[in-house]
Order: sequence, then C-alpha cells, then structure tokens
Amino acid sequence: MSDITALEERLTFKQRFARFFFSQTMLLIFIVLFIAISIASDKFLTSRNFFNIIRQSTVLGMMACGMTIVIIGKGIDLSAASILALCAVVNVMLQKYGYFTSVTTAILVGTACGLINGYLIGKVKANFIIVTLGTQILFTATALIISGGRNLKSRPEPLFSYIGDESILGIPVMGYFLAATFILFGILLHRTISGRKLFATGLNERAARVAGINTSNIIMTSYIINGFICSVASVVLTSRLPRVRVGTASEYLFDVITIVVLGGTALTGGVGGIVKTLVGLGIFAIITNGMSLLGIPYEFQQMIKGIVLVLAVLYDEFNRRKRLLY
Amino acid sequence: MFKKLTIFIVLVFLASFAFAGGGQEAEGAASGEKQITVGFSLPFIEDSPYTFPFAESLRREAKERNWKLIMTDAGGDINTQSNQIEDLVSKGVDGIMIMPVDAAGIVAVIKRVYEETDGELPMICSNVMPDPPELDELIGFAGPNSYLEGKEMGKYYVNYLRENGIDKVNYCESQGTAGYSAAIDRHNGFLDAVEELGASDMFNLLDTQPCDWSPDKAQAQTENWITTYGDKLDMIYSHNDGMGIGIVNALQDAGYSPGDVLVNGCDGQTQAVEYIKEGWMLFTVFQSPAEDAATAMRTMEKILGGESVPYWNYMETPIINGDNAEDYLPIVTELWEQ
Amino acid sequence: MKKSANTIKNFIINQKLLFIIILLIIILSVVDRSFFTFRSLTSIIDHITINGIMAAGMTMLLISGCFDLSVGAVLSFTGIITFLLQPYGIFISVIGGLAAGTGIGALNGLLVVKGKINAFIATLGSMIIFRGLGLGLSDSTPIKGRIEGFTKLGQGSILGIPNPVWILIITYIAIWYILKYTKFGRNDYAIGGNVLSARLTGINVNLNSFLYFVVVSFTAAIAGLIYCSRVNTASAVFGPGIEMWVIAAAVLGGTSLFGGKGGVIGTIQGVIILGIVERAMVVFNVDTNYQTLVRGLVILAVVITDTIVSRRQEKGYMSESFGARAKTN
Amino acid sequence: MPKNSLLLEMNNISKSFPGVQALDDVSFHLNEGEVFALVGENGAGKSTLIKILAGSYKSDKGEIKIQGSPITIRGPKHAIDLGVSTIYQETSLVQDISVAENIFLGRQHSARFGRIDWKAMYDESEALLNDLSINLSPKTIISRLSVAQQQMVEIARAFSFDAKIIIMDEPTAAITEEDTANLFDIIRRIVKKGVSVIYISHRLNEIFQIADRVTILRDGKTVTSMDVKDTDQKAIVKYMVGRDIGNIFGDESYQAEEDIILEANNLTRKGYFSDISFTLKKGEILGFSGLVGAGRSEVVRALFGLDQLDSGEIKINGRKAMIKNSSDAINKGITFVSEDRRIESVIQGFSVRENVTLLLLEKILNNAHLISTRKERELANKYVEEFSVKTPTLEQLAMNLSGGNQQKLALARCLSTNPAILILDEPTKGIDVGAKKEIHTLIKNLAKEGMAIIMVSSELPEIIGMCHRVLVMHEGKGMKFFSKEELTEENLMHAAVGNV
Repeated sequence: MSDITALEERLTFKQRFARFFFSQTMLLIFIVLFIAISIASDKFLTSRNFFNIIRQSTVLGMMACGMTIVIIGKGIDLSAASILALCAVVNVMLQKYGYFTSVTTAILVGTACGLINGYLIGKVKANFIIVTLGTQILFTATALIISGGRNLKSRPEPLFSYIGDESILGIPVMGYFLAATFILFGILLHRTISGRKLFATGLNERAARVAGINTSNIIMTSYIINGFICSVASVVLTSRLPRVRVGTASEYLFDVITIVVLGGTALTGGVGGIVKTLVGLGIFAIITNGMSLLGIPYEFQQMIKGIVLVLAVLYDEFNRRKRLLY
Repeated sequence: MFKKLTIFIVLVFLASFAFAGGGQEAEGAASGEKQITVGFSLPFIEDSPYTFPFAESLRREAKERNWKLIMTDAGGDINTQSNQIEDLVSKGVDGIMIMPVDAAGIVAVIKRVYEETDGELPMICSNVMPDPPELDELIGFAGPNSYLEGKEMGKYYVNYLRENGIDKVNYCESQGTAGYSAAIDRHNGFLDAVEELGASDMFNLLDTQPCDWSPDKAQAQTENWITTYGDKLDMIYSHNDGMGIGIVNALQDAGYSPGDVLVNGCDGQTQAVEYIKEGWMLFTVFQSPAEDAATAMRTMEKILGGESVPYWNYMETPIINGDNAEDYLPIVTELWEQ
Repeated sequence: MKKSANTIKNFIINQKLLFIIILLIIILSVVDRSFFTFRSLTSIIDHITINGIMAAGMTMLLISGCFDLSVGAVLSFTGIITFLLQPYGIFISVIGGLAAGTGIGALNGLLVVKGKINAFIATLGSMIIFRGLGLGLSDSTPIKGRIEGFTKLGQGSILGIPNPVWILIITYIAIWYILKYTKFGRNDYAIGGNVLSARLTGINVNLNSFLYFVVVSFTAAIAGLIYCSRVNTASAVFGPGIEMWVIAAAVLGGTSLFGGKGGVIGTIQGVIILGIVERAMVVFNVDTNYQTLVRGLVILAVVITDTIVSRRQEKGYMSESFGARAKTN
Repeated sequence: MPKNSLLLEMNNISKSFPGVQALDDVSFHLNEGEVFALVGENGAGKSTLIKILAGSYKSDKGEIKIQGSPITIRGPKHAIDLGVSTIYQETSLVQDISVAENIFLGRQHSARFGRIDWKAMYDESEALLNDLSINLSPKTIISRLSVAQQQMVEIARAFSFDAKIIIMDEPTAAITEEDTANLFDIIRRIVKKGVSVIYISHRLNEIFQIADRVTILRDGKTVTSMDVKDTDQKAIVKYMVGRDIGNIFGDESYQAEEDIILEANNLTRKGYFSDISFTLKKGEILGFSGLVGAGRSEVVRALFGLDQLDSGEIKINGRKAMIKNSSDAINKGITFVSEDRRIESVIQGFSVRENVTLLLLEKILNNAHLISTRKERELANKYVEEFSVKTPTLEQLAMNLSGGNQQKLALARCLSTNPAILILDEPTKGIDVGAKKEIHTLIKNLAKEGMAIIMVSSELPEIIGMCHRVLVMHEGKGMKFFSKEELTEENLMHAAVGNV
C-alpha cells in the first residue's frame, strides 16, 4: 500500500477535485434525480408536495438514523420495524390513561426491545441476523396479541395531532422531529466518545477491546438506541394516523436498510455516517414521491426502486475504484 | 453439558406450547363422550384487522357448541396454508373450514384432501370463495360475497350521482393488496355494476394503486393524488374501511371539508361509521366479522348434524350511510372495540 | 483438555440437532397418537420440501461467504413465467420457468462478482425488482394452471412417497456429493475460508462464486415449480418472507454466515426441526395468536443454545483471541 | 548437485509507484540449491522485489530470467506454475479444512467423473510430510495448528508444487527458537532436494545459520551482495542502515527499583495456564519466555483483562485489584501492546489521528463534552512527533503505514495514558533493525523512568538483552525464574522444553 501513502502528500488541485467529485457520488445522484423529477412533474416543486415528502419520510428517516448506528457497529436490526409496530400499538392502547403515560410506556417498551436484541448480540454474542430475525417475529407477535390485531383507534388529541398535521414557519412539525433526530445522531456518532468507540468496534472488535473499549457494551448500547429511536418514531407515526395496526410497520424494514446503504454506510461496519444516511433518505424520498406523482403503477414503482438501489450502489462502487486512482 | 442443552430446549418448547395451547386442551377434555373437533385455516392474522374479531367470534361460537376448535395461521402463504390443512387432516378433525389465502391456489389442496379422505371429511370455504367458486369437492361456501359487495358499492355510487344530478366524476381507486382475491373481486364487482347500469362514461379513472389494505399507505397515496390532480379529484373508491380512513385523514390534512371528495369504505369499522356520521365518508358496506364467523359455524354445524345445506350460504352485508349510521354506531363499536 | 474426551464430546455436540429432532418426535408422539404414523411423518417431510430444497442451495452459497435474499422472488417469478408459457406446452413452460429463475441467480452473481456489490444489497435489489416484475407480468392477479400433467410434479407420488420428497432427497444427495467429492464443492470451502489462498492456488474465484449464486437460484426455481404445481396457481406474492426462513434453517444447521463452514447434513436437520415445529402447532393446538410467538421463540432458543455450546466447544482447544493463531481474513 | 548453476536472474529491476521509486535498478541472481538471504530495512524494497517475482506486481524496467530464458510473469498463479512459490507472513491457508486438502488445494486428486479421491490425497500428503519429516497428520484441521506448524504445511505445499524457488518472507517472525530450528532443518532438507530458497528475515543471526549468500537493499537500491561466510552481523547492519548503530538492545542495563508494583498469585485459566505467580518491581523489565503455545501471551492477556481468569489474585501496589475487562486494566494503569499488530494493536481502518487519541478521548473534549477537532489534532500531532511516527498526514490510514511505524503508533497510544505498567507482547516481531533499536531504547528509557514492563518475546537474544528477570513457561506452567546473571540461550531453551 506504500503507493497510496506516497501520493497522499502530492495532491494536485485536479486530483483533490476528482477525489471530492468521486467521493460524493450519492450527492450527485440526488441532485440529478431532483432536477430530473422536477422537470418531469410540475407538481414536484410545490410547497404542498414538499410537505408530503417530509411527512412521508420522517418516520423512515428517524429509523434510518438508528439503523445507521447499528450497522456502523457491524450489525443489523431486522426487528426495527416490529419494534415500531409494537410501540405504536402500546402507545395507542394506553392513550386512555393519558398521553404522557402512553408515550412514556411506548418509549420504555421500545428501549426494552432494543435491550433484548443488544443483550443477546452484545453479551451472549449470538449471531445478529438470526437474533433480530427471531425478535422481529417475537415483537410482531406480541404486538398482535396485545392489540388483538384490530385497527386501534388513536384518539387524536390536540397536541398529539399537532405533531402530525401542523407546521411552523412553513415546515411541518414532523420536519423538526426529523431534523432534530439527524442533528442529535450526527453529534452522537461523530462528536462523542461513545461514537468514536462505536466506529472502532465496528472496524475491528478485537483491536477495540485491546484499546480498552468495552465492545459488548458498545454494541448493546447501539441496539438499545435503535430501539429507543424506533419507539420515538412510533409516536410520530401514531400522531399521524388515526388508526394503527401491526401490519402498518412491516413494510418499513427493507426501506430503512435501503436508505442507509444508499447513503453509503457499509454493511461491513465502521464506515459511514449520518450525513450519508441523510442523502440516502433524500434519494429514496424523492424517488418514491416522484414516481407516485408521475402515476407510475405500483408494481413498477417497486421495480424502479430496486433498480435504482442496485444502479446507485454499482455506480458508487465504480467510483470508489476510480477514487483510488486519484 | 449436553444434558443442560437438552433440558433447555425441552423447557423452551414445553413452556411456549404449554402457555400457548393449554387453554383449548382443557376445554376439550371437559365435555362428555363424543368430542367434536373442527379445524379452521386462517390466511394471515397479522395483516388484517378483520381476522382477529373473526377468530374471537369463532372461539365463542365453538365454546357455545362445546366443540374443540383448532385454528391455524398461514402467514399469508398459500403453500403453508395447504400444509396446515393437511396437518389438520392428519390430526383427525371432523370438519374443516377454510379462509383461503389465494382463491385459485386453494383448489388443489381441497381436491387433494377430498381424495385422501374419499370425501368423508366435510370442507367449506369461509369469507373468501375459491376460484372457480363451484367445486364438487367442497360442500359449500359461507360468508360475504366480495364480488357482490363490489357491485353494491358501484350501484350505490351510480345511484348517488344520478340522484344528485352529477353526470361525470374523476376518481382514483385505492386497492387492497395486489393479487389478493378480495381486492380483485371488489375491483371487478364495481366495474361490472357500473357497466350494467350503463354508467361507464360517468366514471373517469385517474389512477388506481394497491394500498395493501393499509391506512397509512392509502394516506400517503392520497396526499400524492391531491398534489397531482388537485381539484380534479372528485371521488376515491376504496376497497375497505382501513384505507378509507387513511384517505379521509389525508383529505383532512389537506384542508378539504366533508363531502368535497366522495369516499367510501367496506367492513363497517367504527371510525368509518363515525366519518360517515360526520359526512367525511359517503357510505360503507357492513361486513360483520362476528356474523361472518357465525355463518361459517352454523353451516358446519348443519353439515355435521347431517342436514343438507345449499352451496352458497351468504351473510347479510347491509349498506351503512348517513341515514342509518347513528343506529349502527353502537353495534360496530361493541364489535370492533371489544 | 483430553483429546479423546474432546472427540466424543464434539460428536455429541455436533449431533445435537439430531438429538433435538428425536426428542421432539418422542414428545409429539406421546402427546398425539396420530402423530407417529407413516402418513403423518411423510407429510411432515412433504411439507418442508419447498423450503428444504432452497435451503440446500442456500447452504452452498453461505459456505462461500455470500447469501441471497432473492430466493423468494425467484420462487414466485419462476412460477409466473412457467404459467405464462403454458400455451406452448408443458416442456417449454417448465424449461422457460427454470431458465428465468436461474437467470435471476446469474444476475445476482454478476452484480456481486463483477459489480463488487455487497451481496445483501444486490440480492435485496433483485428481490424487489423481480417481485415487482412478477406483479407486472401477472397483472397483479394469480395465474391458474391449465396443464394437466404439471400438477403431478408437486402432488403425485412414486412408491407411496410424494414426488417433491424424491426431489428433496435427490437435491440433498447431489449437493452433499458436490460439496464433498468435487473440486467445485471443495473450492466453495476454500473461497469461503480464505479467498486469497484460493486465488493463489489458481481457483477461479469469480467463476465459482458466480456459479454458487446460479445454484441457489436454480434450487429456488425448482422449489418454485413444485410450489405452483402444488397449488396449481402462480402469483407474485407467493412465498412471503421465505428467504429468511431458508437462511435461518441453514444457519440453524450449523452453516456459518461468514463462510468456510457448514454442510447440507446440518441444513436438512435444521429444516426438519422447523418443519416439526410447524406440525407441533397443530398437535398442541397452539392458539393462533401465539403461533408466530412460538416461531420466534424457537428460532431464538436454538441460536442461543448454539452460540453457548459452540463457545464451550471453542474453549477446548483455542481462544479466539489467540494472536498466534489469528485467522487471516 | 553442482552449485553456481544459475537458476534465477533478476536484472536491473525498477519499479515506481506514484510518488515513490520503490526499486531502482536492482539486480541479483540465485543459484540452484542455495539459500539466498535478502535483507534491508522496511521500505528498502524487499517486499516489492519479491512481489514482482511472485507476480503480484509488474516491474517497470528490467528482465527476469529463469534458467537462462527470459520470462515475463503474468500473475501469482503463473509464478507458481513457473516454479516460484511464496510463503507470506500471514498464513495463506484455509483455516477450516484439512492439512492434506490445503496442500492440494485447487488440484485435489480426482478419480473417474471428477470424483475427489480422498484416500489418495491423504496418502500422498502423508508421504510428502514424512518425506520432509514434518510430523503432522494430514487429516488435522488447519485452525487447530500453531503458526509454526502452519508454516510447515505451507512449505510442504510449495514443495508439492515442485517449486524450484521458494520465497520465505519473515517465516520466523511469529515462531520460537525451537520451531525455527525445525524450520531450518526442513529448509536444509528441501535445499538438498535441489530447491533454492530466497529467505527474508530481520533476525540477522538466522541469516548466518541458514543462508549461503546475502544481498542487502537500502532505499530501493542494491547496496551489496556477498557470501555470508565472508561477513558478520555488524557489517550487514552497517550496510542496511548506512551507519553503525551499535548494540541493538540499547546501552547496557541498570538497576530496577525495589518497591513491588504488581503481584500475581496462582493465576489460572483452565486449558491455558495454571498457578502462575510473579512480582514486578518499578523500573523492572520482566521477560516471559517459552515456546509459542506455552501460555505466555494468555497470561498477559488475562492480566490485561482480555480473557477471564478462573482463579488467582492480582495485587497492584499491594492492594487487591479486580480486572474484569481491558478498561479496568487501563484505569488501573496497565496498558498492553498486542503481538498481533495487523489485527489487534492498531485499528487499520482508522486514521493515525484517530488511532493515537483512542485512549485520550476524555482529554480532547471541549466544554460541551463533545470531541473538539482542534484539540484532537494538536494532541495527535504531539504524540506523532514525540514517537517519530513517519506519516504524510494525520489523516493517513494506519493500514498504509509500515510495520515499524504501526508499532510506534501502538506504543504512542499506550504510553499516552502514561501507565505504571506496560505489557509488550512480541514488541519487535517482524520489525527492521533500525526501528527495533529505536523501540528497544524507548523501552529501556521508560523502565529507567520507573515504568514496570512485562515483555513477552520469542527472540532469545532480545529477552536476554533487555530483561532483568525472565519467567520461562512450558505447557501453561511457570518453569523457572532466571535472574540477569543466569540468562543464557541454553538455560532458557532447556526450561522452555520442560527440563529444568
């Protein structure tokens, strides 16, 4: 690798530019798509549509933040969506005891779910895919049992629906939730000790342990945080929907993973970041929204999503190699 | 070490089965000499708010008759369902009721079981009719007629528009999960009704999308429809209440007022009936899971009792609209929010 | 730790799944007389054929260090193509279906091997794409089977044993043989274990890895044929979430998700366990509300014990932190 | 077999990477049946040279002749086909399959219909191993073997390719003197069979044990080539570093202080070691010697909290200390540099900056308790300079640094917390003479300043040159303590193989 070592020092402007250009692939894709769609549909750049996009991507975005953390810790949480569902159900069922109770309980439940995952993966060291696969089924089932699978009626309480419907300074309240989450997670991940330790753990657990990092705690924490943010997302979700049911969330899982990976966070752990995820979310959101604006039939929407995912990652990989040349 | 392992596994199994299955077993033993056992194969509990009250009612009905009821959940997979039906046969039940995951796919297993048991074992379909609907191997069908429901809804819209002297509407259709027969039936039923009433030119389809019976998908979809078509949008034909509710919610967010866009539902869920009261929804078709379950059990009881039953045993699916919403509200509330 | 003691212990530990199966069968037979009959036992096997066949292919792929989320999509897509081609006769339709399904595997292979995309993303992508394409082609409505003989494949039986079971047996013997007695199979372990040396010893890593993807989707395609022949229908929504079931079964059978270890003998045991659990639901008359719960619990229980046991096993001769024996990856 | 019959010539080889001239007009030749040593500091171009020969790189200029005929090597596989096999530092064996299969990987014996003939394969590898008198069962799974044993398997494999040239890159880096002896026997045996060996090692004494001729590289140029018998270690070192660096173990020793800082009683970890007791004084360098697998590394790892102790107690400054995990250890003033640099001591994917500050994160927080980039860079800079880590930028990824610099990085990180006790596991494994000397001096200075140091090393000269006292371990038991005076290679070897 001495070659790379040597060239680092002698970067011409052209090289620096190329380096930047090729490292910001996804951002470029986002911009291109943005322009393309706004040309294709005149409805795209309306404030109402902007509202829709934010509304529709808030929950996904919040979950994506949590997932980013888990994936950077060299894991993945297939139970995220089920946690969302479980919390939503709990939240709605307890609303009759007041919103404070219901929301806090929901958040506690979500965190507890994260704890279960974290304990089994971090401490017991069981395989994370199978564990979260198991808990996914477990949480969904629990949600079903307590909800009786009914369309639970979320009694819209002023403050509560306020989150879902109102807007401040022309930006929906949910938007602020989204922004807050991203900023918070950005700081947590890139500016705190635990964040740094998480990266170390994700890159090389053994070295991290030698460096005095209690890796099993770090991993456990990452899942707990994920559980927590899922529960918060569930509150936002329930505030938006008059009715909640378990099926609600099950679709979200792969979308969330797609978003994170689109952003460029590597499933191999230790590489990635919140900003990347934000870009990923952007791409995902405008594609989904753009397609339904253009009235593309459902089945093809799915297909296009898939194709875009693959192409985007291909293109990124291609540029990664390019990048090494410069 | 291996001992520990074994013990652990055994415990987990027994534990999970015990607390999960214990209840029924006891009940079964309670009754006297000839214990009747019936099986019911459900399609996908998780994804439908309908099947839960339905299952509850089934249990109640079984208790009343002091039957032992074995229910299975196919998790939305037709092959799993076929397997479970065969499992029920191996378990040795006296009769099987089937709510098919897939109308066409279910036929094969029905035929298979019929052959294996030389037609000794009575089977009926419930809620979802097989495709083709008339099967020699099947004793009959019990439940709603989702095709007729589709027609009902079509008819209602046509009449409503004619009464109000509206001669043309631009509408979007929010479908049930793509590929599921209820969705297909309600889609076709609607169109056929419109056809038969010679009102085809009254309805101009803007867009049709499957929203998977899911309120939030329908809500998101509607938000996009509103953005795309704006005031052109006069009516949204929804395949069930869940989606209808999502649609109404989207309309409310977008600052519409009741009646601006005609929305319907199907099932008669509480929220929907409330929306009808408030004028957000035009009407819904009341398909009571309890009644549905009861119909199935009644039919099966007759069959086991040796009575002959007609092939088609339809349940009542009355229309709920502004006029009778008040009266239905307590009924549906009791039913869904139990 | 004593070597001999070790080997005995390992034998038991390695055979733990077998013991579990026997245990389950005993428990179930005690609870329910109708359980321990030829018919009921064969039906258990008969029911796991579809997932089982896919699990065999998946095992091969997992050993090489990759995995495939698109098997469910392959399954349904194969069925759709097969039934769309019905007018051209059984032969063409079946071949067409198999080709289409296997083609998806080839695509995955290319994306992963040539495009260097992470297998998770590549196969997730093609899962979405081909479920979608399936919906599109089938116009979102199930297609009915019209060929007479075709249902025999999934519903007929030879010597009282259902055809799918025969296919299952053949698949497992074939893949077992390939993994043990052919270079193609041995390279699988080499690639999963240490790509570097695999390359150095002149193994064509790219070609092999590509082929493992083809194999897994081929098995999935066959499973797809059986599937739609059993229900004599094809639909894009067939086999929801089946990919996870399949991977779980393989891992349950001791195949490592990170490559280099495993085999189909373990996998079939994993498959059977999950199959018996399904039956147990009916035997114990598990309340529908709890059936999913039980599934989850079982998976968790097995993976936890598996982890604990294998860690105990490790301690016998090597500590993962033993620098001098650090694996090179 | 006639010597001096030319087997391989590499003439005027040049290779440059963007920004560096890795090789500049390097030439050497190799005779049949000889052991040829290639020495030089890291970065001198040794690895580039052999990578070219092994087909991993293409040379910009120059020609390669094998048995007089010029050839171009198209790639690693092609090199092997040409009879050039390379044994790299990291074992390139597949861990979860058998010895026999590793030997015949990619060319398993096949009977009819491509069916693999296991029996034939086992038999032949059995024969091969006997032939080289390597005492291993062909059915053993690789991951159960020690590094030394794995290397022997690799040699057997290379030999089975009927290689004409076997390149060994740092083969003894991770193995003990005894294994080294065995290795040399095997090398001599294969050389008798007409194979030529290109031997690369930083342990110069080995070159005098095994090599016939030596070529010395510095900064990508050939300094000189000579017959080993005409030269001595000092001379070679001089050529390598271009100056006389004197005793590589730094200046003569000095007295340790009297007060005991660490006391370990009957440490036991089942299956690894039992009843290990020792004390450690301030300013003392305590050596752990013995064969690989004797349990030395395990003891220190347990001491550092990486593995769990089953029994035994640890006292620090006379007070009983509970060390459950590595962070406990660090808080109690113990730090640890692992023997496994590539996997354990630095985080390859982290930049130099991130690696250095990993233990200092508390120190680089701003008043909002968030990481302050400015503070971090300052601190990182400080340590990088203090430990003279050679890196273009702070953002350089650790994986792009040379072994020596990575080791310095690891040390810098460990010492950044100025610990009371420093544990070094094989601190100079595979590090060139220059860096070695720097590290040795550093260690001694630290000890002088009163730091207590535990050093695990397989290199007897290093142990002898550095330590005040040495504990020799054998099969998980503490055999004997040796004081400075008793330290001779003989004593240590005897204890190491279990007879006291």
